[in-house]
Amino acid sequence: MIPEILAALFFGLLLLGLHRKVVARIQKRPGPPVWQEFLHAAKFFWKQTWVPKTASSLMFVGIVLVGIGIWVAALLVVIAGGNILIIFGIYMLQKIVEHGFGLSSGSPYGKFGGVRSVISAASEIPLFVSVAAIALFTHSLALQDIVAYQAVHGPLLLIVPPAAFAMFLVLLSKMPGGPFSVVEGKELVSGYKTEHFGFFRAGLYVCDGLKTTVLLWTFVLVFIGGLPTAGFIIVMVILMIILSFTCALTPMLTPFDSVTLQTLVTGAMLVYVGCIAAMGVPG
Amino acid sequence: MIAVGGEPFYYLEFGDIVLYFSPVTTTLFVLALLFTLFVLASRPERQVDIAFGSDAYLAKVITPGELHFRKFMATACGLASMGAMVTGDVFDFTLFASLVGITNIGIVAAVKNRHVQNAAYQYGLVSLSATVPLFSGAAMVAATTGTLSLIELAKGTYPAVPLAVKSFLVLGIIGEGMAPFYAAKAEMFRAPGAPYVIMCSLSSLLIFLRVVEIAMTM
Amino acid sequence: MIRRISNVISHFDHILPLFAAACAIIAAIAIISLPFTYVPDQLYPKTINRASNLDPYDRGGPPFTQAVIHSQYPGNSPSAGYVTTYLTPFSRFLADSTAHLGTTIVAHPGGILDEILYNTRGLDTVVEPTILFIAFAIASYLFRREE
Amino acid sequence: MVVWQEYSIGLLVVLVTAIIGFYVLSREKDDLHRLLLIDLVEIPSLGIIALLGTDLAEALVLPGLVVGIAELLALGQLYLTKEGLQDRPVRGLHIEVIDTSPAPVIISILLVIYGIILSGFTGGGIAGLGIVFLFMSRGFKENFSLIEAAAGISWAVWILAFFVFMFAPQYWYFAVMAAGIGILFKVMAKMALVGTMWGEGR
Repeated sequence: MIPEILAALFFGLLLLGLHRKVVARIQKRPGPPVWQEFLHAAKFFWKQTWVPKTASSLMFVGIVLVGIGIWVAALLVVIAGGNILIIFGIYMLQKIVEHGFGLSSGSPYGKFGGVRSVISAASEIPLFVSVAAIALFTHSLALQDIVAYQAVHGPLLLIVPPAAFAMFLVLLSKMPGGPFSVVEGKELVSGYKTEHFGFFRAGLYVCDGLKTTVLLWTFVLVFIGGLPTAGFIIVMVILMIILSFTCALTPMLTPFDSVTLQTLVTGAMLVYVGCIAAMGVPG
Repeated sequence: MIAVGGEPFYYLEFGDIVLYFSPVTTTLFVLALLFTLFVLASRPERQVDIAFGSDAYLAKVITPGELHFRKFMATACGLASMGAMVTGDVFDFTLFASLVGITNIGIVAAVKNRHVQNAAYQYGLVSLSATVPLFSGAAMVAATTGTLSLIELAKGTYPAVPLAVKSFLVLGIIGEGMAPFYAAKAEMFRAPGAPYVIMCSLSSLLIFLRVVEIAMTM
Repeated sequence: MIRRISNVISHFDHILPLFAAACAIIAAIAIISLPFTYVPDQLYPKTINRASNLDPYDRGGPPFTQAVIHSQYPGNSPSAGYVTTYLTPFSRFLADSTAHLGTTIVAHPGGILDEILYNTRGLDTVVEPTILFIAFAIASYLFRREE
Repeated sequence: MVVWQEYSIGLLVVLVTAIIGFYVLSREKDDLHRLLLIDLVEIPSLGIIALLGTDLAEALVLPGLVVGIAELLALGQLYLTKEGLQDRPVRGLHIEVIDTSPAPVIISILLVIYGIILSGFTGGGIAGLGIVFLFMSRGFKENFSLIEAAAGISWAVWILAFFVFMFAPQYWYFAVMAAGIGILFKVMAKMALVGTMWGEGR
C-alpha cells in the first residue's frame, strides 16, 4: 500500500511540474525543471515551522493531516475499484480542506482564499450531472463495473462526450492557473495556502500530488476504461498536457463569472441528461 | 440491493424508518463524524483585520458565550448531517436537511456583524422557502409510489418516481445551501470562528452528495 | 451576458428571488408532466369509523387494545397499534360520556396520528422537535444577548 | 396512458398556487415582507402533503408545519437583531384590574390544571397559555434560564420515550406516558418562553 501511495504522490508532483513546464513554454519562458514541484516539497520538509499566534492551532495543524488523509483514502478507493460517489465525495471535501486552510490562520489573505473556495463550490455541480449521465448507461457507480461496461461497449468518452467535457471542466478548476482557479489567484498572495509554511506546506504538496493523480486517474478510468499501467501513464500525461494548454490559453475568470459559467454548463448538462433519460438508453 | 450506494451491510431499525449503512452512506457518515469531532476539539482562530490608513491591525476575539452557542450549533449540525447520511427514508432525510439548514443559520447568526447577519438572514429565507420543494417532493414520492422507504424504492418493484418530483427534492437541497445559492453563504463565511463555519460548508456538501445518491436510487 | 448574470448572483439580496424563480420553474415543469399516477396501495390508509365516540380519529377500536396498522415494516414495531387509543383518565371519561372527543395530537393525545408519530415513524418526530428546539435556541440566544 | 385522477387535479391547483406564491416572492424587495410571503408559500407545500390523503399525510403535515414555524421564529428574531429593533419599551399589560386583583392568578392556575389533565400537546398549549397570561399580567422578571432548563429536560424525557418505543417496545405503555408528560412540559415551557420574549428588551 505504501509503495502505491508514494508512487502516486511522486507521479502527481511530476505531472504538476510538467504542467508548469508546458505553461512556461507556451509563454516563451524556459520554465522550471519538471521535478521542480518535487524539489519544493522536499525542501519545505526541512524548513523551520511554527503555528501563527492568531491561528486556531488544532485546526491549523489538523487540516493538513485531514487533507492528506482524504486523498490517501481516495487513492485507495480508486485502486480497489470502489464507488465513484465516494471519490467525488472526497473531492468535494477538498473544499472543506481549502476552507480550513484558509480560515484557520486568521489571516485576511487566507480568509479570502477560503471564502472563494466556498463560492467556487459551483464547480461540483457539473460533476454530479456527469455522474448521473454515466449511471444511466452503466447502472452502477462502482469503478469496477464502469470499467467492465467500457470493456464491452467501448469508452464512455465516445458514448457521452458532454459528460466527459463537464468532468474535464471540473479537473480544470483544480489546476493551478486555470480559468476557474479563483481560489489560488495571485491577487490573494497564495490564496488559502498563504499562511501554511514549512512542514505544513510540504504536507500541502503531498495533498496536491495525490489529488492530481487521483483525479486524472479517475477521469481516465471512467471515460476511457481499463488500460495497462504504461497506457495509464501515457494517457494521463497527454491529459495533463491538454489541461496545461487550456490553462495557459484562457484568462482567469472573476469568482462570480466562474460560478456563472459553471452553472450554465450544469444547466446544459441537465438538459442533455434529461434528453437521454427521456429518449431511453440504448443497450 | 441499493443500486448506487452499494450493498448495505447493516440496518438500524426505528420502526418504519430504517437507517442503512452501505459503503457510500457509511463513508459519508464517518466523514461527518470525524469532522464533527475535529470541529469540537479545535478552538476558534483570532481573525486579523487590517486597519486601513495605518500600520495597525485588529484581531477579532470570540466571547465565551458566543463560543459555547456556536459550538452547540456546530455539534447539532454535525449530528443532523450524520443522520441525513444514513437515513433510509425520504421524508426523514428532508427533515434532517432542514435541521441542517437551521443550524447553519444558527452558527452564523450569533456573529455580531451587520454584514454577516444580513447574509445569514437572506440565506435563512432561502432555506425556509426550500422546505416547500423538499417536503412536497417527499410527499409526492409517497403518493406516486406508495412508500417512502429508500430500501423499498431501490428494489425497483415500485412505480418509477417522476423526474419532476426528483427535481423538487434536489432543488430543495440546493436551497438548503448549495451553489449557486452559495453566493449568500460565502458572505456568511466571512464570519470569524473557522471551525464552526466549516461545519456549514461540510454539512451542505455532504447532504448534496446524499441527495444525488437518493435521486439516482429512486 | 455572463458578466451580467454574475453581477446578479454576486449580491446576496438576489438569492431569494433567484431561488423562488427556480422553484416556480420546477413547479411549472411539474405541471407540464402532470398526470401522476396515484398509487392506491398507500401506507397507513385512512378509514373513518363514524359511529365511534372518538370520531373522526378512532381507527383503533377500544382503548389499550392493539389496532391493525398497515405500516412499511410491521416486524420492526411489535407494539404498533396500542398507542392509537392512549387517553388520560379524564379524556377517557369524556370520550365514554360524550360524542365529541376527537383524539388526535392536536385535540387530545391518542389516535392513529400519534401511533404513526410516536411509534412507527418516531425518528421523524424526534427530528422535528429538534428543529423547533434549535430554532428556539437561536431565537432565545439572540434575544437574550441584547440584554 | 396516465389518466387524470383526483390527485393530479388537486396537484395542478396547488402547484398553480405555488407558482403564484413563488412569483410574488421573486418580485418582493423588502426583507420583512419576504419573510411573511414565505409563510404564505409554505401553505401549498402543506397542500401537496395533504393530497396524499392518508393518515401518513396528517403525520407529515405536522413536521412540515413545525419546521415552518420554527424557522419563522428564528428568522424573526434574527430580523430584529439585524435591524437593531430592540427598543420596545413594553412591560406587561398595565391594566389596573389585572395588576391588582387575584383573578389572573386563579385563571392561570385553572388553565394549568386543565392542561395537565388533558396532557400531551394540547395540554401543554393550554397550560403554557395560563403561564403566559400570568407573566403578562404581572410583568414578572422571570428566571429565563430556569424555564429554559425545564424545557430542555422535558425535551430529553420526550426523546427518551421515543427510544423506549424503538428499542424496548414491550414497555410501550411507560413510553406513551413519558412522552405525554414530556410533551406537556415541553410545550408549556416553550410557550411560556415565547410568550415572555416580547417587550422585555431594553
